[in-house]
This record gives sequence, structure tokens and C-alpha cells, in this order.
Amino acid sequence: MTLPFTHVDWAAIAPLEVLAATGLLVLLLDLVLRPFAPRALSLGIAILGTIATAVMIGQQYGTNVAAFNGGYIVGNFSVLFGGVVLLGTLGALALMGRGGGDRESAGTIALLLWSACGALLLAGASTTMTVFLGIELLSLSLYCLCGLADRASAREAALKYLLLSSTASAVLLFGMALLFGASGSVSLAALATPAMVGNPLFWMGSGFFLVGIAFKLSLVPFHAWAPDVYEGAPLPITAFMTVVTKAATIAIFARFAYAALPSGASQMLLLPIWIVAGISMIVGNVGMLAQHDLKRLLGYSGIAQVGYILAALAGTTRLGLRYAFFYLAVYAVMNLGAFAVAAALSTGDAEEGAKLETYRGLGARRPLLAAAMTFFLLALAGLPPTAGFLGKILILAATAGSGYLWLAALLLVGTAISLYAYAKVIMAMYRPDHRVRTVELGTSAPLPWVSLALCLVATIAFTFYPLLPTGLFPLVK
Amino acid sequence: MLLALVLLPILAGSAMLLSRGEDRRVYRGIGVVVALATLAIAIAARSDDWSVPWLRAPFVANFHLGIGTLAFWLIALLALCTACAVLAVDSARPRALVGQLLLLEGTMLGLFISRDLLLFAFFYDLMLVPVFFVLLERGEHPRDAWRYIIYNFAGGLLLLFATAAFGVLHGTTDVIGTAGNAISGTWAPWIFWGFAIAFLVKTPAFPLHTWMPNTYASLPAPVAAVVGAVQSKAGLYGFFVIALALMPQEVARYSGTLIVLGSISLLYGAVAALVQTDAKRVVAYSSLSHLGLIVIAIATQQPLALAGAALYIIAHGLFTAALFIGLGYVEEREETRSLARLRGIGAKNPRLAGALTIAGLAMLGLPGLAGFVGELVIITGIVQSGNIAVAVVAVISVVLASAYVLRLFQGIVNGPVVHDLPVRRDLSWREGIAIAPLLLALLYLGVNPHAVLAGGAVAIPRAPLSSTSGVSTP
Amino acid sequence: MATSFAGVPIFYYEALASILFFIGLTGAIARRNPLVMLMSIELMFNAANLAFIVFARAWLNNAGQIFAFLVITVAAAEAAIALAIVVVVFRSAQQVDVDEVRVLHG
Amino acid sequence: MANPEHVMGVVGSYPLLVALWLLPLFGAILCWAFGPQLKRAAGWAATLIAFVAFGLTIASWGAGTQSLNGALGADQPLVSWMPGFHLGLLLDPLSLLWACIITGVGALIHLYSIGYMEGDSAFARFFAYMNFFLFAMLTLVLSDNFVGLLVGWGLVGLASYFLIGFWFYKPSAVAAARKAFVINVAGDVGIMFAIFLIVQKTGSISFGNAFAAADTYGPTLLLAICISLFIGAAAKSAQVPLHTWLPDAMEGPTPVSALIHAATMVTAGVYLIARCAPLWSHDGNAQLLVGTIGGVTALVGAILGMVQWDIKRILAYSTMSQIGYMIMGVGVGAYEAGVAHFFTHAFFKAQLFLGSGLIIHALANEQDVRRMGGLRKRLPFAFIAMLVGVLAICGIPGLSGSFSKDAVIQGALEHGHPWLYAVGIVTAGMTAYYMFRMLFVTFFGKYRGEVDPSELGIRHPEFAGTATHLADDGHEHHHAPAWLMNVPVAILIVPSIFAGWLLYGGANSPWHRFFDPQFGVGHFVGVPISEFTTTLVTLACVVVGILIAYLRYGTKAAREGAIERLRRESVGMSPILANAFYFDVALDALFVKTSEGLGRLVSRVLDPHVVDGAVRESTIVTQWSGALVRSFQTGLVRAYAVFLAVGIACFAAFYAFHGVH
Repeated sequence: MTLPFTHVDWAAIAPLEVLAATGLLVLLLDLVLRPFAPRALSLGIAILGTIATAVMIGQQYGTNVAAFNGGYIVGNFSVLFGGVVLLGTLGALALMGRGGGDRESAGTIALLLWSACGALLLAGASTTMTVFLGIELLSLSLYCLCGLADRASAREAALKYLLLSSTASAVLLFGMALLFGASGSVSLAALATPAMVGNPLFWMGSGFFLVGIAFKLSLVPFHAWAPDVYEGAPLPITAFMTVVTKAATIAIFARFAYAALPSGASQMLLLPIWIVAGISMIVGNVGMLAQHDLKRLLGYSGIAQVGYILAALAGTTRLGLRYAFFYLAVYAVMNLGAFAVAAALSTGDAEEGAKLETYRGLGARRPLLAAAMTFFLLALAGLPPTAGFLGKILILAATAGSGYLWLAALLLVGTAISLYAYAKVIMAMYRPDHRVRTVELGTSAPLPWVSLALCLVATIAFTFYPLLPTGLFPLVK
Repeated sequence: MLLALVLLPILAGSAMLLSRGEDRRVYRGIGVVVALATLAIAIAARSDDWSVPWLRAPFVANFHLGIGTLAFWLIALLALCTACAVLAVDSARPRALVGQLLLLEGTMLGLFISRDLLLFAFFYDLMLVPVFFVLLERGEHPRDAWRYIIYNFAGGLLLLFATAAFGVLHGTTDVIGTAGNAISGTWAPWIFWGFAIAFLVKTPAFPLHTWMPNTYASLPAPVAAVVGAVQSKAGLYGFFVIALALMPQEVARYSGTLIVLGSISLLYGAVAALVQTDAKRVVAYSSLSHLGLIVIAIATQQPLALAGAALYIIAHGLFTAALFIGLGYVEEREETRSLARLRGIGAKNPRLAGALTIAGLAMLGLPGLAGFVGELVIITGIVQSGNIAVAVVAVISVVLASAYVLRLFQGIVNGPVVHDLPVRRDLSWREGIAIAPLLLALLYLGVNPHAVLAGGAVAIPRAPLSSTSGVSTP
Repeated sequence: MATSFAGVPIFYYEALASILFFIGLTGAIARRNPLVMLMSIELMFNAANLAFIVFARAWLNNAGQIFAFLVITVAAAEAAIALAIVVVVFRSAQQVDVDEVRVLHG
Repeated sequence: MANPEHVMGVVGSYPLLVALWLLPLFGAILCWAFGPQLKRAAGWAATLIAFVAFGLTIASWGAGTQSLNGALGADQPLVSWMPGFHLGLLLDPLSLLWACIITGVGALIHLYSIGYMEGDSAFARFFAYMNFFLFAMLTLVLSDNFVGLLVGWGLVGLASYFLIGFWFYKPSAVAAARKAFVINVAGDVGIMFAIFLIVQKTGSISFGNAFAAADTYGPTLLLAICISLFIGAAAKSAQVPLHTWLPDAMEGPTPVSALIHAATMVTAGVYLIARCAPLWSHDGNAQLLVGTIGGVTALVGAILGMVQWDIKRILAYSTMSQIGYMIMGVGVGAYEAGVAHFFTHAFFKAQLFLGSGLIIHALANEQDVRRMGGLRKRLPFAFIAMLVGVLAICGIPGLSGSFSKDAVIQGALEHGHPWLYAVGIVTAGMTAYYMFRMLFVTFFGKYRGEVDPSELGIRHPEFAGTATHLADDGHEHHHAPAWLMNVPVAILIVPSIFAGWLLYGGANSPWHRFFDPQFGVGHFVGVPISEFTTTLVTLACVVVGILIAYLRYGTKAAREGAIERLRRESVGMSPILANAFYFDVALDALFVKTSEGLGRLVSRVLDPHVVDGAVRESTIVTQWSGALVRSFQTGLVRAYAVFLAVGIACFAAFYAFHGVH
């Protein structure tokens, strides 16, 4: 028996193979060289492997290949979303280079890479089967990653994430089953037929499918896990989750919304998502108030930011997808930047950078880091000269342009609230009268600084050279 | 040149913030040189035009810079105010303050020379940041920083929304400096009010003003001078180059509402200023009153009123800056701003008292100073547009202005010397030079308003109300 | 699309799968023991599997069956990871009542 | 702006005129900037400048009276103020007269001030203000347009403000200055409003264009313009009910009272109405209104003048009353008479004030006549000066006051206002009463300076006048040579007596020949009462007034029992008169209290609790919802699962509903 797949198929997923192999290599080297190999070696190999993967993905730009019977489609869409996924992976790896405790082992690095593999798969997945495979690869690795720090909170995060996410996966899977029942095919493209409009199986299937997606995107009311898990997980893993999971899931959602829906039903069918996106913008931003943990705060922020991205997709216009991608990339950069600052501050055993306590009076003690943190927080709020500003205006243009004024209004309200919350952190850093708690700060490792600088440059550069992607379509074969 | 105009103060300010050291003379010197250099560049680059593409979708947007007529005067005002404010800085930590002042100048310069709506919105939000940080680090209460940023950012968001919608509907945002009824139809009111509310917050006008007294009172005097004098004009400038130039029909349609808001601001600010005990708050509320008059002038769209508004924008900037700087000197000497405690400066520090007097007189619209000409021309225009009742309200506010200015000024300057307080030195040369140019400019414009009026502040392109054509280039 | 399978209408299979799914969902929500919750989740997975197989038969498309195999594999991996995590939690907390695991909140 | 330009004077270049106008400004800057260096020389420099300005005024006489093709006087264009609006100077007979008084009387008062202000710590500043006042007043009267007039109008108000509050360490002076300024701004605003109306109608600010279009305004607009202008005039010229600042303004140094609050500035309203004669002549209603208010002011001023104890306040109310006459004159259309009364009043009232200044100076700032008495022997020169002034103001025939006052009274009748005629005559009698009352109480009897104030009925000696202890710069201890103060007074005696003779000769008098080109030859209604009769009736009233004053204060018995009498009068004064008809209280309640109440409402209630309240509430709601979101986040996995289930249920319901449909 020969495999039904050709070299074309394997070439299409070659980047994934490289990434997975890098993970294996890291593990093996660690096994062989454990007494000698410093963790820096594992980290270096992982970073190199990720960069190599990124290069390979980059070479796929402009091609359009459907591999594995249309299960995995290589195109600008997959390349760009894959790019964001790898960006997030690189960012997380860079954070692993922080000083102090909670050091990740080679196993963690390998798991992270494999998790990224799952995310990459999602960027190109165009059948329910590949979607499920990608999501599970991504999630299963993450369950482990969350719990790998030796803290009760990390274990709790892992358990909560595991239980809730598995439930959501099951719901998603059941939705896929119903969709399969509706169309008789695992292909997403098969759903985009007018016959589906009147098919109850299709509607119910889509409903369960979207619940799963909404859970992974941590939209309200499926968001409850996110703050807890983000707070409990180690810093790099949280950064990874806020960027990579969201990017991959947005990719799936976009492909589903743009390519898998019969044109007559798509707006009604997606309406609940727009509604929960709108609610998320408010709840996420409101939830940020009165937090004491940066990871938790950014977790809430992520809830709202995903809402913004979805707002750009509302109306499923082609332009909207471009802006959504742009904002996603910008969000990834500024979010990673904020995490990088936290990592640069985490020099002891207790992840000081994750505690807002550390930021009191930081403006006087670490002016550069405080300035950088301020910059990223203002970027998240959408103030110029950051790309967050441009991203917001593009989203507004898309949302208003497709007639979802109420969503635009919620976005404005949510953004105003978000500034309130971010400004509280900034205030803690700069108000002279805030007691400076003596959280001892050691010297930072170089990697977070590099990451921070790159994010900073990118956040500004995106403002002046907005990378609005072209050639995203078609999304399915 | 134009790019250098924006970047020079921003880079200089950033460099200052990153530098070390707290030598007042050095930072002040650099700051003044930079501010004056921007003025020189602005004069040299008055007819330049610089454009680089930015966005092509969802609408065309360019990094388009150019100096309009009103903008030129505002830039001159800004550079002058910044130079004076920098010179007036007497903080123990001058580095950050001067740096923030330069950043503020740079961002506002960017705003005034933007020829693109998106760029305008960009700088509109950006210029909040330096002020926010000054409020944070030196403000009297964290609440003031909150209020400032939340109010203004909310306004900025509406501007953002309006800009996005404008761009989508019109196809391009590269429109500042042109005129025409760019937007019509069901969207027009939404877009107009997006712009208008943003501008009214910034100006500020009733009922969006409550951030302002706290902000002005809380800011260090030099920054308050620049914010009160120039930043508050960003909204009015927006009214001129955006609302009036691009949506005159909407302005006409909602002129009633704007006039009512302006009139309420006018009286509200005046009576509130009458009973404040904090000297800076008196000036703050007076600003509400005076700028309300400009809002009315804009709403009437009467050429004479607009000419007066342009002049009054400059005049108000000059006397507000001079007053804030002067009150800053008073506060440095007496360590209080409470009118209940201040008195007798006139006997102790006659030069300071003289400076305060001239600034105060300009504020109350003394004939012969610039404020008077602006008021007179604006109200003449208002009468010409047929709003006699509004003109009556306006002149009542003039009388109230004399009452609160005298209360402020007499409270500080007059009265017996309090003998048990140490006699502080009078204005030094530096302090004098920091306030004198503003006063001289007030006198000059009062005697020769032609300089601004004939200089073409009125010549901002405006579309005829009946026209429904698209954007025309000047 | 076939309407019945082994003499039983497809709808009945769908109904059964749905019932299984909701039983699983209820279990996953209502139980306090993580092991039981995991079992409930497995039940939901299997409800989906049943649906896949039935629909594969109905559409005569064996992708559904392949999907079911895939799900079984994934479920196995998931169970392994889940048990590991539960054990880790148990080792440190000495109990496995999920209601007692609430360091993280707010 | 399309209208042809109507220029009032002969357009040309008049360097003398410009020099005359700018010289005092230069003097003001000089004294202000170099005061500490100049010291006493500042006073001399300022005085010299005032005299030179007077000389230049006289030198410009020919230019001011020239006449060419219907244009009268000299017009010097200055600058274009705004596109279409031009500023310039105009010197015609009317402004020439005012300029002469401003610079001439002004120069004498400057000279007097050198002596009076000797030793004051802010000597140079005083002269800077005085010169600045001259400049402002000249701007007012020399402008050929309403804006220039308004500029001058505002600037004289400012100068007045500075000089009233010159001793700014006295709270009462500061309050008086503020009151004067605010009321005057209310007047400025009136003129502003008139400008708006005129510009709206004619598109021009020049007098020429405004007057040329006088018959095109229509009755409503014309009345509105006249009323607006009159609000300005009333505030500046202390007409009822805007007069309350004038008595308080006596807080300023006495030379200031003489120059600003008697001779020149307060008569600006008269100038304004005379200047706008073409407008008034077109509007009978405005004439009636202004004439009536002038008459009422004359009466009210006289009544209040009868019950004052502060020598300067007596003179202040008398000024108010006399300006009432002037306003009545120009108001009803008797421009030449009204202006003539300004002319004579400037001399005798300046002289009265300067005379009172001699007393105040000699008595170490005592102003309360109850604490004077018997000064005739101690200050003989002051007595003579005051006596001449009193006789002149009372209208004793032959002295200047009688000519002009009778002209005004007769003018009221000739223009058809018999009631005003009656008021004028009655007021003349009252004037005689209170002036002689002052004279008797001050100069006759025994000196009461050593008497305990309470015995004189003075309840709050510190409020009675400029109390000595407040003037802590101690300027009264330095005494300049007496001639410095006496010479100007002596010089003023001459015109006080003789200036009125310019009106002698009916229609052929020099006065009429001078002003006829300006105001035209009046055409009067025929009146049954001749000018001579009027003079006699007035004189009778005056004599009655003097007689009553003599009986009450001048007889031997009255002089003996002066202390007891003064105490009784002081204590028993009716509250209506003591409170000056409650004008102050009413204005205070109507405007000051109201605005302050509104201000408190706004800044204590509306701003923090209503306008800002909405914002604060939403902040609170936001924070509260933050807490709410947090409270849902219990940390219980099963609770999270319940959210999940609820979400699933909602989604399932939605999709089931739409799937079935």
C-alpha cells in the first residue's frame, strides 16, 4: 500500500516538519548532552529552528497549493497567519531567556514548538479534520506547558485549562460531526452551498463549532478560564497563549466565516459571534480594572482585543480581513512587547515582572523599562504614534463601512475604558507619591531586551508602513 | 523642512528625557533655541508642501504636511509660548519638564501642519501624552491626570471614528486645506458630530469642560501656559479647517445647537470664574467663557466673525500664556494660589504686578489690546449674522469678565503688604523676558490687528453653503 | 444521503448521539471529581464519534470513520495528559476536589 | 463697505495733531519705565509734557476750525484697522474744545499734583498714570471713528481705575476702583453694542459714514443705537442709575478727582452725545429719554449732595448733578449750551476740588467737614478759591456758571421740555444750598478737629474719609512749597469767573460763532419766557437756597451750636438719604449678588455634581462593573463550566431557532 499523498503535500507542510523536528532535536540533545548543555543551547536551537521555519513559510508566499486533498491549503493567508504564529513562538522563546527561576526545561521548549506546529496547521487547515487535529495539538501541548512550573497556581491553571478546554473541544468536535452530517464532507468549502441554508444540522453544527471557536478565543461568556490560566501559567507560556492561540483561532474562524458559509446565511449565522465580540470588548476592558497581576490584566485585555479583531471581520468583507490581520499582527507585537518588559523585570524566582506591585515607582528606578511598558500599554489602548492607533482606525473604517455601527460604538466605549485601566498601571509607574515597595530588581538577561526592542521598533514601524496584506483569497480550493 | 519642523522638537525633547543631569540653564537654553528654531523653520517653510503616501485602502491617506494661513499664526503662537514657557521653567527637575514641553510643541506642530485628516487625528491623540505625563509626575492629584486623559481620549476616539467614516465615504483623508461639501447624506450628521464633539472636548465647551479647570490648576505653570494657550486651540483649529471647510452645510444645520452650547459656555464660565478662589481656576473658567465666544463665531459662519475668531484665537493664546506664566511666578513666590491668602504683590514686586496687569487687562478685553479687537470683531459678526440675543449674551460676559479679572488681579496685586511674609525678589531678567514677548505681542496685535487679519487667517478656504460639489483645491 | 442504517432511521442515531453528548456535558459541569469530569468529556467525544460514523455511513463517505479514529487517538493522548495533570495536582494538594482548587480568581 | 466714504474733517497730514496725541503716551511710558531714576523729575517731566500738549492744541487751533467744502476741522488718517475699517484722528471745534480743557486744565492739575503728591512713595507712577490718562482722553475725543472712541473710552476707564485705586493698600480704594471699572465696562459694552448696530447697517465705523446715514436707520434701529450709546455715556458720566461709582471714586488722590472725576473724564458722556448730535437730532424719543435722565440725575445729585459730610463726596454729588445739567442740555438738543456748561464746569469744579485738596492736604487727609470749621482764617487762600468756585457753581450772575447753566435751562425750555426747565431751576436752588452749607460748615465757626468724633455723630471715623493712619507712606509730612499748589488754583480762578462771558451776546456770541458750523443754527419753538426771565427766576431760587443754608449753618447761633447740630443731623439722617436712595443696594442685589449666586451655583453645584457628575457616575459604574466582573470570576472550575453551559445553551437556542426556520 502506498501513501495517497505526493511530495507536493509534504512540501506544503515542510515548515511544520522542520519545527516538529527542531522540537525533537532539542529533546534529544538535552537527553544526550544534559550534563554539559546549558539551557541556552536548547533555546538557541529552538530559536534557529523557528527562524528557519519562518523562512520556509516565507518562501511559500505567493503560492497557492492545496495539500492533503484540500486539508491544508498553502497561500498568503496561511503564510501570514503562520508568520504571526511564529512571531509569537519566537517571542515566547525569547522570554524563556529571562533570568531567575521558573526556568523552562528542554521539554518545555519542545512542547512549545509542537504546540506552535498545531497552530501552524490551523493557519492552513481547511477541513474540519485538520482543524481538530491542529486544535488538539495546540491545546494538548499547552495543558502541559501551563502546568510545568512548580507552583500551585500553575498546576491549578493546567487543571482548569484542561477541564474546560477539553469540554469546549468536545463541543467543537460535536459541531464538526453535525457539519459533516449536513454536508457529507469534512471540507469546509463543502458547506458554502445554498442547500445548507435550510439545513438544521448545518445550523446546529455551526453553532457548536462556533462555541468551540469562541471558547478558544476566550470570548465572553466563554472567557472565564482565560484570566486564571494566564495568571497561573509561566510568563512565556502566557505570552504564547495570548498571541499564538488567538492568531491560530482567528485564522480558523476567518476561514470558516469567509469560505464555509452559504452567502445567504452568513450574516445571521455569525451574528452571535459579533454580539459576544461586542460584549467581550466591554467585559474584557472592564475586567482589567483593579487587577494586581500583569498577566491577568493582559489576559483580560486579550479578551477585548480579540473583540476588536472580530469587529473588523463583521460583515465579512475582504477589506475587513486585511485589517483584522493587520491588527492581529500589531496586537501580537505590542502584547509581546509588554510581556518582554515583564520578563526583563523578572530576575528573581517569583516572576516579579508579572506583579503590578513591581511597577510602582518604576519610572524612577528603571526609566527605560518603564517607558517601554508605557509605550506598549498606550499602544494597546490605541494611542499614537503606535500601530495600535492605525489598527483601531482601520477597524473602525471596516466596521462602520459594513454597517455595524453598534459594534463600532462598543469599540469606542471599550477603548475608552481600556485606557482607564492601562493608565492605572502607567500611573503606578510614574506617580512620585506612590510608595516604592522594595521589590529587589536584579540585572536582566539580554534576550527579553532584544525582543522588547524589536517589538518597539515594529510597533512604530507598522504605523508608518502599514503592512496591509494582499492576495489572501481564495481561502479554500 | 516641514518634516524637520515636527521632528526637531520631538527628537530634542526625547533626547532630553533620555539624558541625565539637571542643569537648569542648559536645558532652558536648549529648549528656547529649539522653540525659536521651529519658528524660524516655520517662516522659512511657509509655502512648502511635503507628501508621502501612507494608506491606499480603505481610503487614501498621506503624510501630507503644509502650513496653512491660520496654522501659521498658531505655529507662531505655539513657538512663542513654548519658548516663553521653557524660559519660565524654574523646577528643580527641569529636564523632564523642558523635554515634555518640547514634545508637546512637536506634537502640536504636527497637528497644525497636517494636511491629512488621519495625520491630524494622529497628532490630536499624540499631544495628550506629554501633558498626561506632566500631570502624572507633577500634578496635584492623580485624579487630574485621569480626567485629562480620559476626557480627551474619548474625544480623540470620536475624532478617530469620524475620520474613518469620512475616509471611507470620501475616499481620501488628504483634504485639510481644501474646501467643499465633502460629505452629505445620512452619514453626514454622525461624522460632523464625531468631529464636533472631539473639538468641543478639546476647546472645551459646556458641558464637556469639567476636565479643564482641574487640569489647568494642576499643571505646572509653564505647561499650563502652553496647554491653555495653544492646545485648547486645536479643537477650534479643527473647526476651521475641517468642520467649516469640509462640512459647512452641517455646521449650518447644527449652528443653533453650537450657538447654544457656546452661549452657555460663555456665561457659565464667566459666572464660575467670578467665585473661584484658586487663581489658576479663574483663568481656566475664563477660558471656557472666551472660547465659547469663538465657538459661536464659528457656528455663525459669518466672515467677519470668523476673522475675529482667528484673531481672538491668537490673542487668547497670548494672554492665557502670559497669565499662567505670571501666576506661576506668583505661586513660586508666595507658595499659594488662593485668592484668600494672596495680596500686596504690587507693593513687593511691582514688575510682576505690571506684567500680570497687562495680561489681565488683555483678558478682560481692554481696548487697545488684542483681546478687545477679537471680541469686538466677533460680536460685530454675530450681530451681522442676525443673532442679536447672542450678542447681548456676549456683551454681558464682557462685563462679567471685567469683574472676575479685577477680582483676580486686585486680590493678588492690591491690598496691604503682609509684613510677616518674607519679601521675595521681583522678576529677574529671565523671568521678565519669559513673559515680555507675550505682552508685547498683545499690544502689537491690539494696535495692528491687520497683521493677522490681512495675513489671511480669514482666507481659509470655505465652500459656499449652496454648493454640493466635491472637494475643490484652493 | 441514506435515511436509515441497519433498519434504524438515521435520526435515531443522531438523537442517541445528542443524548450522549448532553449527558457528557452535564457530567462535565456538575461533577466535582476531575476524573469523573474527564470521563464525561470522553463521553462527549464518543458521542461525536458515533455521529461521525453514522453520518459516514449515511453519506457513504469514510472520512467520518477516519475522523472517528483520529478522535480516539487524540482522546487517548488527552487522557494521558489529563491524568498526569490530575496526579500532579493531587500530589501537591492531597485531594482532587475541583472546588478546592481556587487559588486563582478575580 | 461699498458706501462712499464720508469724512468729517479735511483730510490731510497734521503732524502737530499726532504729536499732541502721542506726547502724553510718551510721557506715561517715560515716567513708568524710568520712575525710580527720575524721582521728582518725573512730575516735572509729566507736567511739562502736559503744557507742551496744551501748546500744541492751541497751535492746532487753525486746523481744527478750518472748513472746506462742508468738511469741518482736520482729519488725519492713521492706520487701516481691519480690511475696510480705518482709524484716524479728527480735530474739529468740539474735539478742539475738549482737547483744550484736557490739556489746559490737565496741565494745571499736573502742576498742582507735584505739590500734592510730594513724598508719596509712588510719585513717578502717579504721573505716569496721569499722563496716560491724558493720552487716553485725547484718544477718546480725537478719534474720527467709533472704535477709536471706544478705545479711548476704555483706556480712560483704565486710567481712572488705576488712579482711584492708586493707594492700593487701602481696601476701600481697591473696592471703589473695581466698582468704577466694572460699571464703566458696562458702559463700554453699551458703546460696543452701538458699534455692532452701526457696522451692521453701514459697514463702517467712521463717524462720517455713521452720521451721513443717520436718516436711513429707521426709528427702531436709531433708538437702539442711541440707547446703547447712552448706556456708555451714562456709565461714564455718572447718570442715574449708573452713578454709584462716582462718590466712591473720591478714594483717589484729590488731583485725580479734580481732573478725571470732575473736569474731563466724567464729561465724556456729554462729548459722546454732542459728537453724535446728528443721531440724536433724528430721534425725539432718545432726546426725551436722555434729557429726562439728565434732569433726574441733576436732581438726585443735588438732593444727595445736601446730606453729605465728606467734602469730596459733596463735590462728587455736585459734579454728578452738574453733569446732569450738561446731559440734559445735549440730550434735549441744546448742544451748545450743554457743551458750554462742560466748559465752565471744568474750571470751577477743578478749582473747587483743588481748593478742597488744599484743605485736605493741610489737615493731614481729613475730609469730613464736621471735623473742620473755622478754616477761613487758617487757610485764607483756600477760602477764596472755594468761595469763587461756590459762587460760580451756584450761578451768581457774572460768574461763569450762571451763563452756561442758564443756557442749559433755557435750552430745555426752547426744545420743548418745560418739566426739565422746572427741574433745572429747582436744582439750581438746591445747588446753592449745599454749596453754601459746605462753605459755612468748613470755613466758619470754630475748628472742630479736636472734638471727639462721636460728639459730632461720626460713628466710624475710619470710614469717614481717608483716615490718616492708613496712609502709612507718610506723604503728608513732606510739604512742597506752597506756590506749587496755590498757583494752579489761582490761575483757575480767572476762567472760573470770566469763561462764561464767551456766551454773552446771544446768537452772535463768540461761543455760537465757534460752534454754529458744528451744530448748525438751532431752530427753537417759540417760548413765552425770555432768557432774562429765566435768569431772574433761577437767581431767586439760588438766593433762597443760600438763605436757607445761612439760616441753618451760617448765623451766629448756628455757628455756636454747630457741634450739637451736626451730631443731631448725622444721627437723625433718614436712612433713605443715608443710603443714597438705595441705588447701591439695588445694583448690588440685582447684578453683583445675582452673578455671584449664579457663580456659586455653577461652581459648587452644577459643575461638580451635575455636569461632571455624569462623568463621575459613569466612572463609578465602570469601576463597579469591574468589581462585578471580578466577582463572577470565583475561581471555581464548575462555575466557569456553568458559564460555558449557559453560553452553549444560548448559542444552541439561537441556531436551533434559525435552523428550524
